[in-house]
Amino acid sequence: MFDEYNPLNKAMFRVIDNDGKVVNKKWMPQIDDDKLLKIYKDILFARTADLQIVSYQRQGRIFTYPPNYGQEAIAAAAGVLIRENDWLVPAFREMGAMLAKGVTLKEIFLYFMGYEDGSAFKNAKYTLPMSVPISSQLPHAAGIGYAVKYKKEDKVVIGFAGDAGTSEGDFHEALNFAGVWKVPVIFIIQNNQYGISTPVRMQTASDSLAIKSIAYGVKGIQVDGNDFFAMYKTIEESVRICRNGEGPVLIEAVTYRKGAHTTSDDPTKYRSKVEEEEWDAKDPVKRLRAYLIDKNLWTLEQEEKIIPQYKEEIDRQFTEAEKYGPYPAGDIFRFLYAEMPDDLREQQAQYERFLAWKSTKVK
Amino acid sequence: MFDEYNPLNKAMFRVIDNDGKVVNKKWMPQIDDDKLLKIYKDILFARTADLQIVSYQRQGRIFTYPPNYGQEAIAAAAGVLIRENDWLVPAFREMGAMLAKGVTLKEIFLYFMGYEDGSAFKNAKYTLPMSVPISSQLPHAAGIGYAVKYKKEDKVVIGFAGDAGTSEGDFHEALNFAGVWKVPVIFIIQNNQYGISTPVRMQTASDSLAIKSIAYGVKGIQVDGNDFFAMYKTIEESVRICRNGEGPVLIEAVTYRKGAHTTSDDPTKYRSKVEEEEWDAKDPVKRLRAYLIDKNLWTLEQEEKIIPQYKEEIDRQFTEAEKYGPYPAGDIFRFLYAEMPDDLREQQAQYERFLAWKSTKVK
Amino acid sequence: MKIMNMVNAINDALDIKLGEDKSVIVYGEDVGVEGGVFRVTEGLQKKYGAERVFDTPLAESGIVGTAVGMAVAGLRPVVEMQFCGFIYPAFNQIISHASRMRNRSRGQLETPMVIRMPYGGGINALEHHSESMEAIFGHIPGLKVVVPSTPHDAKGMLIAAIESNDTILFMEPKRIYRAIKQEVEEGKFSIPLGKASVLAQGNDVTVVAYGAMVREVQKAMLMAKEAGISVELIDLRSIYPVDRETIAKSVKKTGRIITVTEGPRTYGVGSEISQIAIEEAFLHLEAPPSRVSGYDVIVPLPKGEHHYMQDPYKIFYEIERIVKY
Amino acid sequence: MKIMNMVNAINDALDIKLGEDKSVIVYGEDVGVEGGVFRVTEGLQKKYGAERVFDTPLAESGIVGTAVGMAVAGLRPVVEMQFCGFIYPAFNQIISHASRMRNRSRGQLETPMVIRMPYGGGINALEHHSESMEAIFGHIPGLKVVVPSTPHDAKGMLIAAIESNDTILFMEPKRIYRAIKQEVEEGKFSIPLGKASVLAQGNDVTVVAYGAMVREVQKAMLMAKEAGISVELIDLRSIYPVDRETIAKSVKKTGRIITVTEGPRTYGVGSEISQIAIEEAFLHLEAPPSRVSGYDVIVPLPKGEHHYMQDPYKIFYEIERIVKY
Ligand SMILES: Cc1ncc(C[n+]2csc(CCOP(=O)(O)OP(=O)(O)O)c2C)c(N)n1
Ligand SMILES: Cc1ncc(C[n+]2csc(CCOP(=O)(O)OP(=O)(O)O)c2C)c(N)n1
Ligand SMILES: [Mg+2]
Ligand SMILES: [Mg+2]
Repeated sequence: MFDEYNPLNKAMFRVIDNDGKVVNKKWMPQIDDDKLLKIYKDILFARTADLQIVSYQRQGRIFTYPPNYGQEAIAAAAGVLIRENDWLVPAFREMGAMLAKGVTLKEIFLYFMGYEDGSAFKNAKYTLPMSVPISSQLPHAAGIGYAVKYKKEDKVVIGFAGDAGTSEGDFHEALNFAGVWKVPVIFIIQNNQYGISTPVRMQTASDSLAIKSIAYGVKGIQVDGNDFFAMYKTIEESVRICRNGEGPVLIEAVTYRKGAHTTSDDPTKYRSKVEEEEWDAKDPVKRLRAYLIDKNLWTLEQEEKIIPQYKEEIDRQFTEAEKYGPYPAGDIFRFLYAEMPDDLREQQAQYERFLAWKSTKVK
Repeated sequence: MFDEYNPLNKAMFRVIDNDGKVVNKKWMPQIDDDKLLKIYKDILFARTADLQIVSYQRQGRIFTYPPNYGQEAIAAAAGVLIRENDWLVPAFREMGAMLAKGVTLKEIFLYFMGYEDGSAFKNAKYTLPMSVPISSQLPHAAGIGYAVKYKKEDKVVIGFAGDAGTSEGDFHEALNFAGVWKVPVIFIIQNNQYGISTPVRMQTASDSLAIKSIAYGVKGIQVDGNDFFAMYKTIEESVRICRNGEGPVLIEAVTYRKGAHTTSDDPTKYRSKVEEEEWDAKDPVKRLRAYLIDKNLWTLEQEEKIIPQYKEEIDRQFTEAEKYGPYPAGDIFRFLYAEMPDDLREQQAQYERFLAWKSTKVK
Repeated sequence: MKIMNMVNAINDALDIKLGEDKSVIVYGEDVGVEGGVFRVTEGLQKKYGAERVFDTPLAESGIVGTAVGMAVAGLRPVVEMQFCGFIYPAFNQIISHASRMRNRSRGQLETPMVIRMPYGGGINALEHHSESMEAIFGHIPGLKVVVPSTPHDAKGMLIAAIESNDTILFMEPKRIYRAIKQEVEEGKFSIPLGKASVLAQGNDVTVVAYGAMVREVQKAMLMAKEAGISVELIDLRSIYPVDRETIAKSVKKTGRIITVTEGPRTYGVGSEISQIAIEEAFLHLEAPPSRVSGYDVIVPLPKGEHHYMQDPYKIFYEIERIVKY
Repeated sequence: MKIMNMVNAINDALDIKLGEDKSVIVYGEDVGVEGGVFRVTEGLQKKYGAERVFDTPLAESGIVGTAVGMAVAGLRPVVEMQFCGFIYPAFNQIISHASRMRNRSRGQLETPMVIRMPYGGGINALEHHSESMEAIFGHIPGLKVVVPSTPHDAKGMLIAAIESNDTILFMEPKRIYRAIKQEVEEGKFSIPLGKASVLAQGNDVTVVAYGAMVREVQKAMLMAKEAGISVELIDLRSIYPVDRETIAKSVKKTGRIITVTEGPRTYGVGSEISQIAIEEAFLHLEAPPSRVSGYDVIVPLPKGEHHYMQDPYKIFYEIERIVKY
């Protein structure tokens, strides 16, 4: 597959077309109907949650949020294939994969409400918090890959970044280290066409992002990221390659950020309605839905019935998160060090003395 | 040429063989005999100076020095082709190019004796000082390229780095910016097989360094860096490409550092005699000399006569540099800012008060 | 005169310099089409073209490194780092080149460049979007670091920064980007860099602040006034160089000094100001020079940020403590 | 006991930890086959194999960034930055991740890692090879920064650093890598990080120093003795956290304090130590807390370096000034 879709050939790997028809039987992955249905529902759930968060933000109930809308097939495919003991190294637009690893919606809510507790991931093993400084998480993925290989563990590492993320030095260094070390790391670049307002053609003059794999002697492929089956097959194959000791792999997943960069962003400033509509036709959920309906595995009626249930569930978790309560003063101090310096303890005490004084002034 | 020697084809560009015989007539550059002789003499001069500096260092007359020995054809070719108004952005192993730009041997001596004055380059226009932090100079080359293009100047920029330098994030960012901006910059990677003790195969898993050009959508080529004619032709062609607005270009010049990394380094710790001998056979000066002798442009007798003259001249300049005299205290303060802060002026005054006091204590 | 907030004022400064000097180039992430995530560069690409105002690949070291090259080659780049928390990939270019090229080349080369960036907390932002690490930049020889606290100063100081032949880190207190409106002179004027300004005369204690903290101190001063304490307020404006003279004069008068900063405490700006006070006015001191600062912790996410920030109460608490010392 | 210099002692500490703990991994530029440019890791690759002691591509951000990943995944990486002046490309990984992962994940993830690097001047080196920028690292919340001044301390502190679950920047004063030989305990022992040590008791003035400066102060103390001045010498050992208690106790006794550092002056370590002295012992002070430091300039190349460095005379000059104050 990686030979056939060698990035030098400039052919993007896809399995279904925009109407959900299989156009590439050879590489159609084998997935049970039940499992597929479950996957679709998870994607639907994630999309519903994502849209809901945006509306919570509009209501002033959370702070800035970067929507996943339009890119869900990528993180979903990773989520299905990543195992409990594999490592997930997210950027910040991979909700589906995080949920699959065991991160709770409530944690995600808490994080965007402004609690670090939302990054503790108490139920999700081997999952790093979201990483805000672009591509700085990729060297972590390479390092974890080294640890996995060194300890001879049967694990893979999946690390994410965006298209603009390929411009950072850390992308280069991470891929280069991973290539030299031959570690089991799958780097997935979500090419959603923009880094905030900057189109990908202004990030690089290279023919594709996948082709950058050549600079590191690693396998690379460009995939239709809005085609769930193509993403699934690519990651499945990548996992196999990694478990075989033939990793790392660089995957460029071509997609589109249908929403804003974050809730503070206004995409009308830098992209056209025409372009947005073009990409609407390639929506990943729509395509998978069409496939399922075609296969009589799903109906629009079912979907109409299930969405309100999801909304309710999401809202329940959100309201619970809203009751999370105040942020204890001590929490800003206690997690920095395994062994807390005396001086920091004293700073905390100072702050507490101040709070006591203040409480006598402000009623 | 860049098509024929596309790095994907894995063919290294060369024009003469190890015995100085032309093996690639098609790409043999046109150089007048006189000019060629002058070039050869300049290379000989640079090599003599380089070897001499190492022996000055042994005598404790300069500090650490990174020899050029074995790599001279590369900087020499750049030196011949770079014009007075073109920009040179060196790393620290490009003596030939620096001399060609008008940097004096005396300045080079002063620099390695420990005077910043050796980086002032008062006679060399458009030449940056040596850059010690690996590859950090490459973004400067890209930025200068932007300025050249913006001002519509008829100039090119030649920037250097080493093989290990391709691992740094700044290599990546510089090449990427240059590619996006399409600026007239020639990036020359002197692949001398080692970054201190680390062999190039431990720097990257890519097939070559030249192939990394693909990641930036720029032209790339792997050249025999010990073949003066190949280097000349490559740079000549690159200059043409850049002046045509089709730059940037990435050149991997394959060579060998015959000397130590610096005078503090002991290469026997990490490389074998056999390897060193293999590369001796490819020595760039030897090959060019063989060509010239074959063409009856040069004799060994001439060489034997001229070297002592060079040595004398080098020694004359060195002894002059040694008389450079004390380093004025004020010089550590005065060049940091165009507008010197009051506080810094006061620090200088403090220091002068201290010196006055000290002179009463130490006689 | 025209009513402006700081965003308008900075935009105006850029507009004026782009207008009068072809060598001025403005670039960074999303500064072109988008006009910057805070809209500071809004309209400039349209007015001056994409050759002079443009978006770059997402790579801070590349941005600063290419600016060093442009500056050496005769341009005057004004680059933006999108947030204080994202300048670190460029750290090597700043400390190894932007601040050194002049010294290294013995004055033969210059790097007339400005690195602009929003900094500071109080805007309910994600991690890395609220930092105030001016102290580490102030410690870099060869760099000048300045911070305006008003629209007027922002305009005048930015014009001065662009016209300076030195490398200037221009830190913009994003919390008050739009919070303060003021009459600002129209057309070109500049405010000399490196000079603090005394915003209020007082006798009991000197308070030194800059950026968004100035306003917090002004609020605390209302409480102080009620308590009968007369505060002299110095807006530092320049982190490096520090205006020792203004500090010395003030502390000699008041005998007491407090520095209010947002960044972490240890090795922060506060201790340097204290050191200057003791060097310049030891025998006049009636209380230990003191500081109100962030704690030695990561700026918390929004729900915890109030524990970290300097509020007027925290400042007043310290004013009272020091005056009663 | 065994006579060792600091290079031997550090090598010994690495050897001991590699020997007893499989999770310890040593890597960096040229640390494997070559054994490091200062031979600090000599012999370790041979002994422990290239999987545990190895050379990397030349990329500091990659080195520190991968170490963060390894540490999170249960290893204890000990990475080397070849020189103080080359840590800057890794600055983002240090300030954004190595020092934060624990806080960010609310203690769920830890980064038990050590970044070793030689620092400081006095060795006639090229540009960027002589820097002492500890103050900027001391200002980074979540990081611990330590500096040994003797072979014995180097060994004990490095073992403690490797065993710590925090991220430690371990700065090695390369000027005294081989200059001091000392009896060092054999086998494993560790010295708690964060504690200063009082190297000499005295009454007239406290001098705080660390790393290579300790020896310079000791030389100055001979002059002081001749002049009848009794100096208390504190080896700070930890830049962050600072041992306030030891400083407070000493300055309360002597009433005078001077900090001697190599780095640039403004926002340097000296002003923080002074601040601590005034916070802890204001009423005991008989002279302004003071500092002997580098100037706010780039460390000059060898021929000019003596103008920058702290020599015993410069230290004695300040001791005399402060004692006579
Ligand atoms: C080092 C750094 N610089 C700048 C930013 C600000 N920023 C946040 S997201 C973003 C664009 C990222 O684009 P891309 O990598 O394509 O990911 P996407 O947001 O499209 O998923 C920028 C510039 C940052 N977070 N980190
Ligand atoms: C950022 C940085 N890291 C480390 C060093 C130390 N160092 C100096 S030269 C060198 C190796 C450079 O190898 P290469 O790029 O191949 O150039 P060469 O010396 O072989 O010409 C290293 C690691 C440095 N100068 N800068
Ligand atoms: Mg994107
Ligand atoms: Mg090399």
